[in-house]
Amino acid sequence: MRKMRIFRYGISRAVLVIIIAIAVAVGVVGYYALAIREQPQTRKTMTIFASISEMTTADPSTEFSNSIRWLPLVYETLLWYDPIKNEFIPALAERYESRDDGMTWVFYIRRGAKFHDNTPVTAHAVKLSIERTIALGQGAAFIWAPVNEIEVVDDYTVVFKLKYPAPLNKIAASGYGAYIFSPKVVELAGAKNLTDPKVAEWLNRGNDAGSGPYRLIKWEPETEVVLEKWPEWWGWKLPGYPLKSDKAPDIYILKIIKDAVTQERLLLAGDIDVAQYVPLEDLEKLKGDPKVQVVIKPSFQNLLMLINTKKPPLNNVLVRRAIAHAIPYEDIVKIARSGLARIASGPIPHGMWGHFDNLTYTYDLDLAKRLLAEAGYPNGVDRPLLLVYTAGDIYEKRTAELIAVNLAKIGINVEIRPMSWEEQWALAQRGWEDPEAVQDLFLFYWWPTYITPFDFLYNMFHSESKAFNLCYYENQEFEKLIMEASVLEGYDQARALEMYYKAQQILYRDVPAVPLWDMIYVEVGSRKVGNLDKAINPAYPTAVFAQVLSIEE
Amino acid sequence: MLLDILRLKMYFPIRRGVLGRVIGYVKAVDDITFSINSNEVYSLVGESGSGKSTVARCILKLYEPTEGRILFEGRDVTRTRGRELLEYRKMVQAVFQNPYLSLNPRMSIADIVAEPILEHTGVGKDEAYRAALELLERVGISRELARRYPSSLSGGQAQRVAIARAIALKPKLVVLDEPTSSLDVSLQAQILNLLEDLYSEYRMSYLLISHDLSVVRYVSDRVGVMYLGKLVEEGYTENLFENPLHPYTQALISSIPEPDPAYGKLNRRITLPGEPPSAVSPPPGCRLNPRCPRFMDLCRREEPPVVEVEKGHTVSCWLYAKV
Amino acid sequence: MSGTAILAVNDLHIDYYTFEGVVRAVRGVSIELCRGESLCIVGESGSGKSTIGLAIVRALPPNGIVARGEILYNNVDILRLSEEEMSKRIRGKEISIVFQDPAATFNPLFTIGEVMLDVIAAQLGVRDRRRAYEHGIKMLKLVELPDPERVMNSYPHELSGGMLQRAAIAVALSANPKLLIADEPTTMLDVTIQAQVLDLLKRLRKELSLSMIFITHNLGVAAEVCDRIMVLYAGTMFEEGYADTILTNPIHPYTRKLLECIPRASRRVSRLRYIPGSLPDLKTPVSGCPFEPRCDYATKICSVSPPLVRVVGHRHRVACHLAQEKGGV
Amino acid sequence: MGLNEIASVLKLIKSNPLSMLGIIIVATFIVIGVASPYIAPYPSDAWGYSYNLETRLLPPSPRYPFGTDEMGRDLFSRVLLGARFSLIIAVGVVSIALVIGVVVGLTAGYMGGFAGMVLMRLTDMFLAFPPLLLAIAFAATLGRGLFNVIIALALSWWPWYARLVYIQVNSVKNLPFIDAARIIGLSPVKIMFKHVLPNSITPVVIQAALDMGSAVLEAAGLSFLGIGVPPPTPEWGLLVSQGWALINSAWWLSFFPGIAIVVTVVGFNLLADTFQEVMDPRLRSTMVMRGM
Amino acid sequence: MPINREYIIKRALSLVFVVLGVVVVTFIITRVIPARPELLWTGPHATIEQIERARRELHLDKPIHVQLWHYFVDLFSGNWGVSWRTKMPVLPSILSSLPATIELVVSAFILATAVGIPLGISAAIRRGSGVDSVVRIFSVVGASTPVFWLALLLQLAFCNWLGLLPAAKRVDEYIAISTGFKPLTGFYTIDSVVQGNIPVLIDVLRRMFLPAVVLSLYPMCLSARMTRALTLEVLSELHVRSSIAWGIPRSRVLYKYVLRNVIAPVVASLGLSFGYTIVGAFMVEIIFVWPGIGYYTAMSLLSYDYPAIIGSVIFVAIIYSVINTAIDILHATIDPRVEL
Repeated sequence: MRKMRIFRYGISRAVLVIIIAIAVAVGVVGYYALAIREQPQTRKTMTIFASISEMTTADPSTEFSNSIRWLPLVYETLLWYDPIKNEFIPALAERYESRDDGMTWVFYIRRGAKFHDNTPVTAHAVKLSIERTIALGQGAAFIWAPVNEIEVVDDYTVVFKLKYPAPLNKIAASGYGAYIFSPKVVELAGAKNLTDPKVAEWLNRGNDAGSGPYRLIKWEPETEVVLEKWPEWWGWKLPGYPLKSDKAPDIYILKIIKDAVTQERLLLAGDIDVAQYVPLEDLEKLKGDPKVQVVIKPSFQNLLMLINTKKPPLNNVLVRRAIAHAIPYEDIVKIARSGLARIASGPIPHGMWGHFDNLTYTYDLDLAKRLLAEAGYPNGVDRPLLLVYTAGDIYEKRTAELIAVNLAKIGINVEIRPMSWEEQWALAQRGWEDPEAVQDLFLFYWWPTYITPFDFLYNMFHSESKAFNLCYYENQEFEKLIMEASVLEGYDQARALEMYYKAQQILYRDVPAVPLWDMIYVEVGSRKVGNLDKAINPAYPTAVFAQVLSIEE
Repeated sequence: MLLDILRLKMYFPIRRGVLGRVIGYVKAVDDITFSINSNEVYSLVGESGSGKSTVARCILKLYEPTEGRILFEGRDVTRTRGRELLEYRKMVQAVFQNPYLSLNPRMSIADIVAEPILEHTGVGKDEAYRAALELLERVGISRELARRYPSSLSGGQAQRVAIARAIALKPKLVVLDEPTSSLDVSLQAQILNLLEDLYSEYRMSYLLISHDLSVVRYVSDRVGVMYLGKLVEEGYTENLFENPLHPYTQALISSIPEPDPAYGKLNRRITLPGEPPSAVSPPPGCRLNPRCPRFMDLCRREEPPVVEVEKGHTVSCWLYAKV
Repeated sequence: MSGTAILAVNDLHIDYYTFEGVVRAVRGVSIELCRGESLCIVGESGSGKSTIGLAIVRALPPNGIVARGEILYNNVDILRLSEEEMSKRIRGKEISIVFQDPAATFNPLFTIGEVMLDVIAAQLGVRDRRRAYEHGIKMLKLVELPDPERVMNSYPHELSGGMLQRAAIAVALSANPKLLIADEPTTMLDVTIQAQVLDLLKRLRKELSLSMIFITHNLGVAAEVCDRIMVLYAGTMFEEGYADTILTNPIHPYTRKLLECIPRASRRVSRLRYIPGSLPDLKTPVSGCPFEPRCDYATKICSVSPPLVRVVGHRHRVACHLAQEKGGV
Repeated sequence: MGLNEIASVLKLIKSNPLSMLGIIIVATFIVIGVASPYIAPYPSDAWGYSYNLETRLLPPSPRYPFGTDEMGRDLFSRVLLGARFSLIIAVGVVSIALVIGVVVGLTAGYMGGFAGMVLMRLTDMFLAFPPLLLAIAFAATLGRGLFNVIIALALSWWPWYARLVYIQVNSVKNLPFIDAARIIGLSPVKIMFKHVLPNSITPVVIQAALDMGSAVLEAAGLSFLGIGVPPPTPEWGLLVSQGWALINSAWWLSFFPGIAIVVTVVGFNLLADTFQEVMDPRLRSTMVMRGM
Repeated sequence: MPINREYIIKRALSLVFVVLGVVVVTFIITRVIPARPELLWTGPHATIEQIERARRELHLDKPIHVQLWHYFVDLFSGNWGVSWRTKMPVLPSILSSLPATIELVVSAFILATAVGIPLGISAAIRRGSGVDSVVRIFSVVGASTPVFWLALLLQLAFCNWLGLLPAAKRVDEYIAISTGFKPLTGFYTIDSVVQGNIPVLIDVLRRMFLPAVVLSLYPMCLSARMTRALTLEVLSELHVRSSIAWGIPRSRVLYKYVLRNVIAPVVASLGLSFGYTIVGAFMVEIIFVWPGIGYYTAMSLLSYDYPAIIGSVIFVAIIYSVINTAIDILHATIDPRVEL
């Protein structure tokens, strides 16, 4: 008996040979890939910073988002502000004066400062820069709203005349909309004037017109931005200037790495030097790793739960108070942020001027149940409340789930719905006309454009701020208080503070929103990056002042 | 006359390109006239591509003819529709070559045979199925098989079911399109005998489409020979077989391999060289002219006329035309 | 066995392993073919006739297995040859084959020429493409193909069935085999084309002094091309003898019935005889004669023991229990 | 596919351990999908109704076979419940796509003509997109949600069935038994539903049933890309994607839901393999079955 | 090999129709299905004026056929909208990320066919053997594995636990900048070879290795599976037996005749595998921080950047159509039967 099978001999052997050949080839490539991990000689020092989000625009007048990660290195403002110490660091303005109860501000421009195109920084450039920002009216241009007129006294003196008193020193130190750039851009961009869109186009092609310690040399907003040290910067030569270091990196790269895990992995592998986001759960392990350092700094970003104050049953303040007392603040901070947040006390974050420590709600389910019963809901609320949050944000997601679990304990069912930001926002916008049709609860981050409590209180709780007051909260007394406080802030901070406190007490009582936690920023850097803690400033969130870093070879 | 086919033409357009432009026609049937009498077996013979099946499909109203008329019992049914078409359907049925493909594999054979009865007569379900079982028995399928599905039958049995379905409505004409060519000889004989019995029993007419001249000779009264869409010769079976006139008919008959050695040795074979040309661009004049052993100059120029050589025996060939 | 036998098949058994079970397609068939002779294997579908043809060139489908028997070609059992020897020494050069479906015999992606040149290169060792090409053209001319150059460069779908079958014959014969197996070569062709191909095969047989095994279901075709006929039923040989004897004076009841079934163009009968019943299922073993259920003459013994092959005349063998008793009726 | 084919499928399944494995996996998947809320060891963990500070991020252990997540919930329960969502998605997607596909394919295939051509051109337009890409576009437009995911996948999937039905109908509609039905005088609608549809639908339905594996896979892909089922649904793709955030320290969070996907899809694919071999007559005729 | 000019012209023509079809389908998706398309187009923090402007720019105030016309005009004039995530026009961003994706997908594809086809053949000719079983199981399991999950696991294993390969990125900036590497074409392998920059080449290959392997798995299994089935089918066809019976050596029949019969349909199916691969790249690129189209699209998806998503969808669909046309033409050169 004989089995007749086609291709019994020879042929399949040949196929095997092919497979083996391929396997060998793959193996050889693999071997080289694995074996040769040659580190070439670096001639320049370099720092790679991993950013979680891609860059937005490169136009300093209109940028209002992620490009803050590099703009303060390439462009300068008149002043820098340290909100922790509450003091100003001179930048392009060597000094300044406030006159007439904060109605007039004079800035003296630093002599010897020049732009990367080698034209000097003058009062004229300052005027033109700020006027362009105001004229374009985008991004953070609104910060200049108090300004009535900008006068150039001489090349190095510029005077701001205001419509009403305002803290122009803080405004001039804003992370957004306060950068000074070279008027030569008009010529370089081939534009008619500064507001010509060609200027923005020129900037977005990867050019810069700044005066800062670094120059932009590569601009790929979705993947990486490369900066190079500009040796002509005035700060390098100024002895004792706090915002510099002798060992600042020659090259500073912003690498966009979208997720925390990969950032952590690349950091540990030495592919990047600073990771802005790592999984918070891994932090303890990272703290123990001798190769890395963990820098923890407070931020002025907080998470609130905005309550729809116009939709029953939430229009009943007792129900809102019951909810506020049914939220496990401590657990949320531990689980959602692995402890890297502080339980909020009022809408103003810890560490900021205007923050008060006694505005935290207690987690007390019995109290919550009592309040709910008092409000007429002894058996809980009969319809599920809709809680929306931004899809993709794991901190919001965890917070939402924890809130839902606990509210269920007092008889309030919560339906959690992650939405894209624009869906969420478009939905919430309709609440002013039809509060019944929109969400009940809204997880909402806020951080200030420039450092003032007014920014928080006005935007989220003033009835004229239709875009962001998504509690649909209206309270005349509160509104009067904060409007007055904002004017006083320019010249009588003590009284302003008092009024801000009163305003916050009103919020505590009315519960239009429940402040949940104030974020603590974490940056993890390789050990060779020195001064990392000094390079971070909560007034310029997510930016690392690379000129302060000290690179150890 | 039961059925008259008058100057029937069936052209199929050939489409090309993205827009489906018509660039030519397959002239499958090109001007054919013949008729079938009541209680007569008429056969159309010819090789593949001769158009014999196309004629059958025109008669079965599966194709709409390009030109010409079909008269059934004197009525023009060429473009008939609706009610009238249903009436026509009742009277004209068919049996196809492959019995497995012509029976719906998802229906039991009782369902298959009962279907036309249910569709056309007002009888109830029970009666229709009773009739179907009787028909099945008539064609030699026992009742036990009635619940079976076609795939479990042998080829011969399946063809019997197809025949039962065709005669269920007691049609006047049954088109037999190569009814035995997918069967082995032993089964072929059974089916041919059955058809013959039914023929005399139901007093129908058959239109037999076949390429097998032995079968044709065995069953038919009259025969038409087709070549490349044309009817080249027509006559009574005996006349035609004994005295084939058209060179094509002669070649066809002489090409049949005969198992009888004595006959085979007597028979002088006439071989046609080459192969039939394409029906898209048939040769001018007589269509056989490129292959004809007795070809004349005239054949290339003009189409031959139809000549009646003896009673009922016509041929379309210049050899017999009186010029 | 006669010394002039070019091919002797002894007690061949072939099984197909199919999904439904083992099909015993050929059950103990013996063939003796003399040099220059042509033998027709006749049988209905499923009789195993094509399987025998494939087995002789050892080109059975992968699930077909020779269970028993020997195939002696010039007294060499080709079943014992290695694949390599078979390819080098036998196929194409000694034994070649033509199949039923000419369109499926050619690989659709290659021109006729490519196949032909490969056969010529492999079997005749002609590595020079020019010379091989010329040989190929010569072969195509031999089978009376018009315009052989065009045929050489044609893909199978560009040629008609008749032309393809001629081309297949040309390829099969291009390495000068001594034995040609023709497996229903004309079944798919029209009668006039069939006549041409039969004429061609007869002529080639004579000119090239080929031995031939011709497989067909058509007794008419068998009568025309063959010296001898073997009748096969359900994988079993029923009768074998000279064509004239078999056709005019058959002994086996099956052969006789078969001949009676056929409607003939040559004469008209009033009623056809037929064989009742149908072929047995080849998957189930049969103890007696496989024809027993359909045979009019069947006796008790027919259902019990298989009939032995008896010689009833000069090179005339019959496998029937009744054969001797009836004395060559 | 008649009784014979079903019988031979069963025969093949019995004889082939891989096919058997496929059946077991698919059956288990369906059972778990239906029963998971009742058999999950921690049902409230499964639904996300609870959290536990003490059991955060525990590695797999006898108590928590798949470990726990960052909310201290039992991953095993969540993966079990995930089967239910995968099952809902798979059944939903496939049945919606099948209905649309059959209607379009049957109409275009049997009616033909201008309407048929328009329908098939429409189908071709959808088929010009790579698989899943169209679903991504739909999902991005419709927004997140279980229902939207099903709709998005079904909308991108029906053309495949439409084409399959179309091809089947075309191969069936010219068979002699359809001619026979016309000769009997049946109306086109009757022919379509009594003769064409029953003879063209089986391979499509089987294909659809087997495609449920791909539906699970593609839904997981959408979830991973952030446009699928929203949290806290324990859908497998979503679990993998959320586990990614912690994979450096808690590998099990992504690993086990992924294994669940692989095993389920393997089950469906093994079955698909079996059916393919049985239904392709050419492969079947050469199938070597020894020892029968 | 026959090359049919008429066929090529016809295919090219039908490509135009396919592309038009793609555009129409995306039009339906983006402009007809959403209730207010302009909201999707402007994204978050949009002012009423911006939304109004978007409405005008998208011609949503006009009748639907005019909208379709403007949609066509905008697409073919390169105006694909502006990503609100990056505030950059969509088309240039996509084009600049094209080389990275091509480099990755092409290498994955080469890997897939170079391994998949021989695997399929060797399984088929040893049907029922151990090799066959291994190949079958591998191809089933491989085709059932979510590509993103595999990517995560391999990354975890090779980069985190074993530390053998880099975790992500296309090239190490330290190496690239210190050796003066300049991307010219955007294909880093080619660029590094042209510049003779061996360290960069090695780094690029090391970084490409894992994503390419992960991405190749699905098409590899698909082609192995298909090759196996086709080989079995072809081997059972009559022409294989006839070629052998006529005396052509078996090896020649396998490597010349059978192989071409197998390759032709496998080639024809490559388009579909390409479709899977490029969508798989969406997930693999985001995991390996590979700055290609997939990364761009996946990023856009994560932040619901609608103009960017739709732009990528159109672009990928067009590439897919072009590739499919090219593959059809390639197939026609192998198989002469492909009808006109």
